[in-house]
Amino acid sequence: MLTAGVDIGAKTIKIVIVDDGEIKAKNITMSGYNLMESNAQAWADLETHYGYNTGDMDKILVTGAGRKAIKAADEVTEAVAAARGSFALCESVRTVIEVGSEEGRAIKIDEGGKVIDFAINEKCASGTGAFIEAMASVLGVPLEELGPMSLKSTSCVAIKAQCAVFAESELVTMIHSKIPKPDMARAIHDALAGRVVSMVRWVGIEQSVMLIGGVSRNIGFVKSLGQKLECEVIVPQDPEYVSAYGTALIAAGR
Amino acid sequence: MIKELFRKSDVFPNDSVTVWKDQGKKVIGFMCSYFPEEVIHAAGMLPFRIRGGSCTRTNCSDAVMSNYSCSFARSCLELAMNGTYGFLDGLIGQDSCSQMERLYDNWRFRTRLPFMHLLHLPYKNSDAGIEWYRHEISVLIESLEKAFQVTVTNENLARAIEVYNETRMLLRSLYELRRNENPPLTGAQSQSIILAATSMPREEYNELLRAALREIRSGEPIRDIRARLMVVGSSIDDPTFIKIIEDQGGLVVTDALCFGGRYFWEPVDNQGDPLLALAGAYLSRPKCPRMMNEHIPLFEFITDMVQNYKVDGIIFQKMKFCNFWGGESLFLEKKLKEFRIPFLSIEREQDLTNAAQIATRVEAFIEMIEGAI
Amino acid sequence: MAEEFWRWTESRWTNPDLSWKDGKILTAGVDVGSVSSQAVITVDGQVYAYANTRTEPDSASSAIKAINRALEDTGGLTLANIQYTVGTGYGRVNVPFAQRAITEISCHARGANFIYGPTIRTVLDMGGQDCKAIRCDEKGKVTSFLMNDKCAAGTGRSMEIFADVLGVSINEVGELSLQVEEEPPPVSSTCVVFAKSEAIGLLRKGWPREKVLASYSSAMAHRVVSLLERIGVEKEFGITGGIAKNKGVVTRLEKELGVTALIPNYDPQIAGALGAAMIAQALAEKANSRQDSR
Amino acid sequence: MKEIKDIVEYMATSLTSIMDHITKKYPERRWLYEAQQHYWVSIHQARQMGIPVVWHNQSIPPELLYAMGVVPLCLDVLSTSMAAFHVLSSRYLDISHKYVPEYVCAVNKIVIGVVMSGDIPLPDAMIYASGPCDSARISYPMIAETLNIPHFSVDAPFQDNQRGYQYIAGQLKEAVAFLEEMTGKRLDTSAMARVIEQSNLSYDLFSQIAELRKTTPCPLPGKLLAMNSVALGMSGTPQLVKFLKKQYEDGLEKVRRKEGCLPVERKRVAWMQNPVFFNIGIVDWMEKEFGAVLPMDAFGWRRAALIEDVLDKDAVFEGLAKRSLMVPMTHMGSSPVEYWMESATELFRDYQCDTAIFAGHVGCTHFWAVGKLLKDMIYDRFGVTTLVFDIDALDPRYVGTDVIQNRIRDFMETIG
Ligand SMILES: Nc1ncnc2c1ncn2[C@@H]1O[C@H](COP(=O)(O)OP(=O)(O)O)[C@@H](O)[C@H]1O
Ligand SMILES: Nc1ncnc2c1ncn2[C@@H]1O[C@H](COP(=O)(O)OP(=O)(O)O)[C@@H](O)[C@H]1O
Ligand code: SF4
Ligand code: SF4
Ligand code: SF4
Repeated sequence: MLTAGVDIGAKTIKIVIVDDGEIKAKNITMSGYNLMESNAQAWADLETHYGYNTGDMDKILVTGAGRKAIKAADEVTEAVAAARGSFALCESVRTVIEVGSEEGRAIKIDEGGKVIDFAINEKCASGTGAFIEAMASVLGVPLEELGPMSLKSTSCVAIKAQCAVFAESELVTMIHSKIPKPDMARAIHDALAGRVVSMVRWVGIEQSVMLIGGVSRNIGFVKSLGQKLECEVIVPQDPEYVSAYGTALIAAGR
Repeated sequence: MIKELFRKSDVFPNDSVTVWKDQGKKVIGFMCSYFPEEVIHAAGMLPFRIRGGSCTRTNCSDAVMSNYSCSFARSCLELAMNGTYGFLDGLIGQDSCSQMERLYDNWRFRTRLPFMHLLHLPYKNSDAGIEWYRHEISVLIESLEKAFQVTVTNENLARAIEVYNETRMLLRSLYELRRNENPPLTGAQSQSIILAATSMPREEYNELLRAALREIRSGEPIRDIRARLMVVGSSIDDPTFIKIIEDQGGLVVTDALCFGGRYFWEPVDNQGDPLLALAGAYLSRPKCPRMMNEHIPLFEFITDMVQNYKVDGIIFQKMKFCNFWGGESLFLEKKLKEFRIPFLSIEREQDLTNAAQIATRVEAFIEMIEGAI
Repeated sequence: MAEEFWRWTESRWTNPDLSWKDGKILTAGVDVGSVSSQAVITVDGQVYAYANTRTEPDSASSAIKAINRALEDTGGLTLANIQYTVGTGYGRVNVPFAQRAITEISCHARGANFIYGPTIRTVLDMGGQDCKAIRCDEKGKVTSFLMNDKCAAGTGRSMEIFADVLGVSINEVGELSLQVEEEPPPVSSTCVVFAKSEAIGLLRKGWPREKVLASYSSAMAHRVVSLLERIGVEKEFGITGGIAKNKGVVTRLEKELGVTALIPNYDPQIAGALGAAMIAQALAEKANSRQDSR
Repeated sequence: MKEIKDIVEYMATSLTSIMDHITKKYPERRWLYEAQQHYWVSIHQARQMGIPVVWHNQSIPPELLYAMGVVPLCLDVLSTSMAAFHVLSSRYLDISHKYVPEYVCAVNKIVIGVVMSGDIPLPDAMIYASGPCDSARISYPMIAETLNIPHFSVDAPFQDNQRGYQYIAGQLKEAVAFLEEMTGKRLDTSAMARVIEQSNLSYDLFSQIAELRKTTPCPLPGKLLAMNSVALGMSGTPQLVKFLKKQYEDGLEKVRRKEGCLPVERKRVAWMQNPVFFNIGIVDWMEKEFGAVLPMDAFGWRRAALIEDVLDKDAVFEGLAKRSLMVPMTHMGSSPVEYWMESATELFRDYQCDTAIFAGHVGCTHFWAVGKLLKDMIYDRFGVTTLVFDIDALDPRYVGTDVIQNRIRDFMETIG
């Protein structure tokens, strides 16, 4: 049975196609200004690269913040999708942390993979990928380099502000006082990790902990988060696809 | 000596507390300037006022108390949760404000101390209220006696009042020095000295303070003061805030803060029933907006200060989510305008994340007072 | 990004009717803001030249860039000829060649007094990162002020981000935002970091550009109106800072407030630097008289 | 918007026209609004007839004022009722921000906006007690001092015992003396007895309604829980008794027929905090959308608090003191957290709730501060996850109905 999971994120659209639980194809596209169009584009890409089109699918399900825009398909909530995907990747997972561009989410799941609690941060930029992006541009460092750079940090400085706007001015002050860039990069990741951990504490931290979403591509953040949580954080291979994968599995009735 | 006092205020528990504990004696935490510390002293224990100090990261307490709580309360809880307050043998909670009450709730549920007691503080200063508070204090004494196998006698209480009255007198003379045209100490220094009072054995403190006063008197007076300022508002338990103000060229010469002038202003009448004296004196002490019927006296306390200390401008700071001081704005700001004293109203948080903005405002405020340019 | 729509144009100007060589006292004011940096040079209290430039990552070099632009085309005027310089704005302490730093609040009041005339009593400064409501007297001295507490929400920076996402030049956002038949509800988010996604979100809803801008401008206007109401608006009322040039925000603000803003005689964006130069003039005079009396 | 000169008049006319409309279209729903209409109309008329008006807050039992022959206006009822009129509430909230920070509770901010704008005639006197929270404790004295209204404050520490009641009772007596002086009215025993009898009836009905609501399926809709908050201003009036009696009879009838208020009841929701005052219809939506009823909320009225001897002055005052502490917000908010926990426990134990929602009002910083304790307790004891999110119960501009609905829907789809 061929099914597809579509995750319409604020920044990117992710599609995963599975056949009896096995991943057959995946694609990531920018969400753009028109979600319907971008979604169509994503499918066109899938067709070119893998030869699948929507008509081949036995079932398509959507999730993600923009899911309401794709009117044709049935939906699952983000927390359910993320939990399903994470659990399928690793059955010992009890806490899933998802950090995307504009949302952060902490999900607690039981031994059966069922969601028992979740918390979201969608209002404050300081708990999301957008925070890192904004700070990276203040530093004048490309986003992809910020993580590796922070690993070179030798001393610990802290951004105190929770609000991204204040954080920005703190960073400017740091630049003026010639703090080394790696230390500032680390401070940025620590700040985000601090916010994320507060959110995770709401649902409680139970091991194993898995981190998913695009921001888990940032190794600097992963390190800071692990230190703050005082435990190991599992990052799967394609962290941004986990929710789409979970959605595809749900579509397959798995 | 004065350096010694700064040190005692800066770290906690400081060495005096450690020495005290090493002697096998007990330390009891309390939460509000309306708490009659004499009672703990009379029981042979050390009262220690809870504060958040320079605690800036509140990751644990944010999660349990939420972002809608006053960050002073959150910082205190953080320190409780991370073990900093492990040296306490007991804690006395008070409904001084609901954030403090909830701090006590969270504390009880998360890290139990051997002795925990909630003391109800009247919201009104009246005869009935004093009678009520007297009873509350006597109940507290009973449970202290039971829990720690001690007896609190009237003599002990009278003795404690005497010791504390001495502090009050000494601190008054410290404030007296700040009235000078060129005071010999800054507002930040003065606050450190008061903070030390709430965190070490009182006899030792009085001695240090007496010596420090001599030092201060012979010290170098501060010149080039751009403006004489007064700070009012929510509790400030760390001199950093005052320092930010003074770094802009103003000198804080007095305040109406509960870790400041309001802490010690009036002595306790040491005659007759000590419990009644304590209840009466504490309830009538310089006002906090939590007292429902004392907003006018609070305003008068401030204006008296303005006159006696030749204050040029008032800095009215409100901790975010502090309802009492935030709400007080309605009346106080109107009255201050009528009184024609310049004031600057600012919102802040414990971690002073907006320090740079505060500094700009204060600087502009000083420029406004100077008016010369 | 191919085109950067938010980039408002830098400018400079020299007063053709004045010659610096005849002047007794030459002073300068430099305003290093979060978004823009201006330098104004005055000759005996008259505006002689100014420059309006974008702020660089470093405050000191922004200040130098601004003053150098102002010194261009002046027939040999150099920094050495300038007797007194006042720095202002958020980088004020980092202006290397300034004798003194004065806050933007005092400077904007003073500058507005010059730009709008001594009758002005309420000044609203709306810039890149914050806004301030100032009450002042006939000499341009501050009598009270309020700043918005946090958040670049409803400030110039977010407006730039909107312009960028929508592909509208910043000079035109104001006009365009007024081309709606009905006012849409104001946007709700207040965080500059989310400004971009806010704009994208509205576009995804199918809103035309003018509607998105209208929604944002009215949110901005509403926020400053509440700031103004808290301090109390006394006539006459004038606006300074870059947003003063944004008609969409100004019109909405006037409507909600029920007061018409004064028309500026100079570029309102230079008010801070201009005020700083005026204060520099006063300070220089004071210093000179002190020297004379000795 | 039309100029408003007198907000009381506005409320009175609005409710009258709502009533006219309902009488024509849905006469069977008249009873829902009758009590409210009567409340506002009588305050409005009092002014014209020269009867003294006394403002009070929710922790002063209005019985006392009715018995004195003055007309009470409960300021908290003013703001919670006005929350339904969004243009008005927004306007007064904006005005209040000129005077106090935004984090002060909107219940109090709306009142501050109204009084500072001068859109309400000032009362002859004002009395307030220290419940339920800091925001109220500061706002009411501030209003009185700022506007020079003769006022009396009652210290009401939360001590749920004889000594506590007596302390409050003593002050309520002082308050009466103060009011007698200010209004020229007297408190006479027989008037008092009549009012207390009425209030006994309504408290009794509250407890019986609460009993009925334990039934599965739940006989009464959730919206009524929110509407019951008029009791803050109307306890002691026959109108309140009538309103509650009708509720009780409807409920009883349903229970007899073994019917619920919904065709199919799928979920029983424990609502942990204030109703969404700006749109109490949100619970209707929940009922329709998910078959989810609200048997009871943690702030609900359910204790009888009867005063046995209505002629014994001391007993009456003590009973009123008790009632002051029993007002839901005070009972859960001025007290140690165990009281809120106990109230929540009842929802799961006695009302068989299976879903928990804490739509925390941002003004209630003191509930937020123990929200996590409550959530953990509910999970540990009942295995139920609580949905937690922030709203301003009186200001739809903070988060609107759509956002609240999305939160609830996501939760129902994820956990439910
Ligand atoms: N290689 C990378 N290095 C650092 N950060 C990355 C990288 N790739 C993606 N990100 C971050 O991930 C975010 C996008 O995450 P994603 O889960 O795709 O978002 P959404 O689901 O909201 O569309 C971006 O905001 C960016 O910060
Ligand atoms: N020509 C223009 N038309 C409309 N808006 C403008 C124009 N020029 C600048 N702005 C706005 O003014 C803002 C900068 O204001 P400014 O007062 O210079 O800020 P600051 O002093 O804080 O650096 C810009 O972010 C932009 O939104
Ligand atoms: S501000 Fe008032 S209530 Fe708060 S701790 Fe100080 S004295 Fe107590
Ligand atoms: S600052 Fe205000 S809210 Fe915070 S603890 Fe003190 S009195 Fe309470
Ligand atoms: S208890 Fe909550 S809703 Fe009630 S008045 Fe206080 S803050 Fe407002």
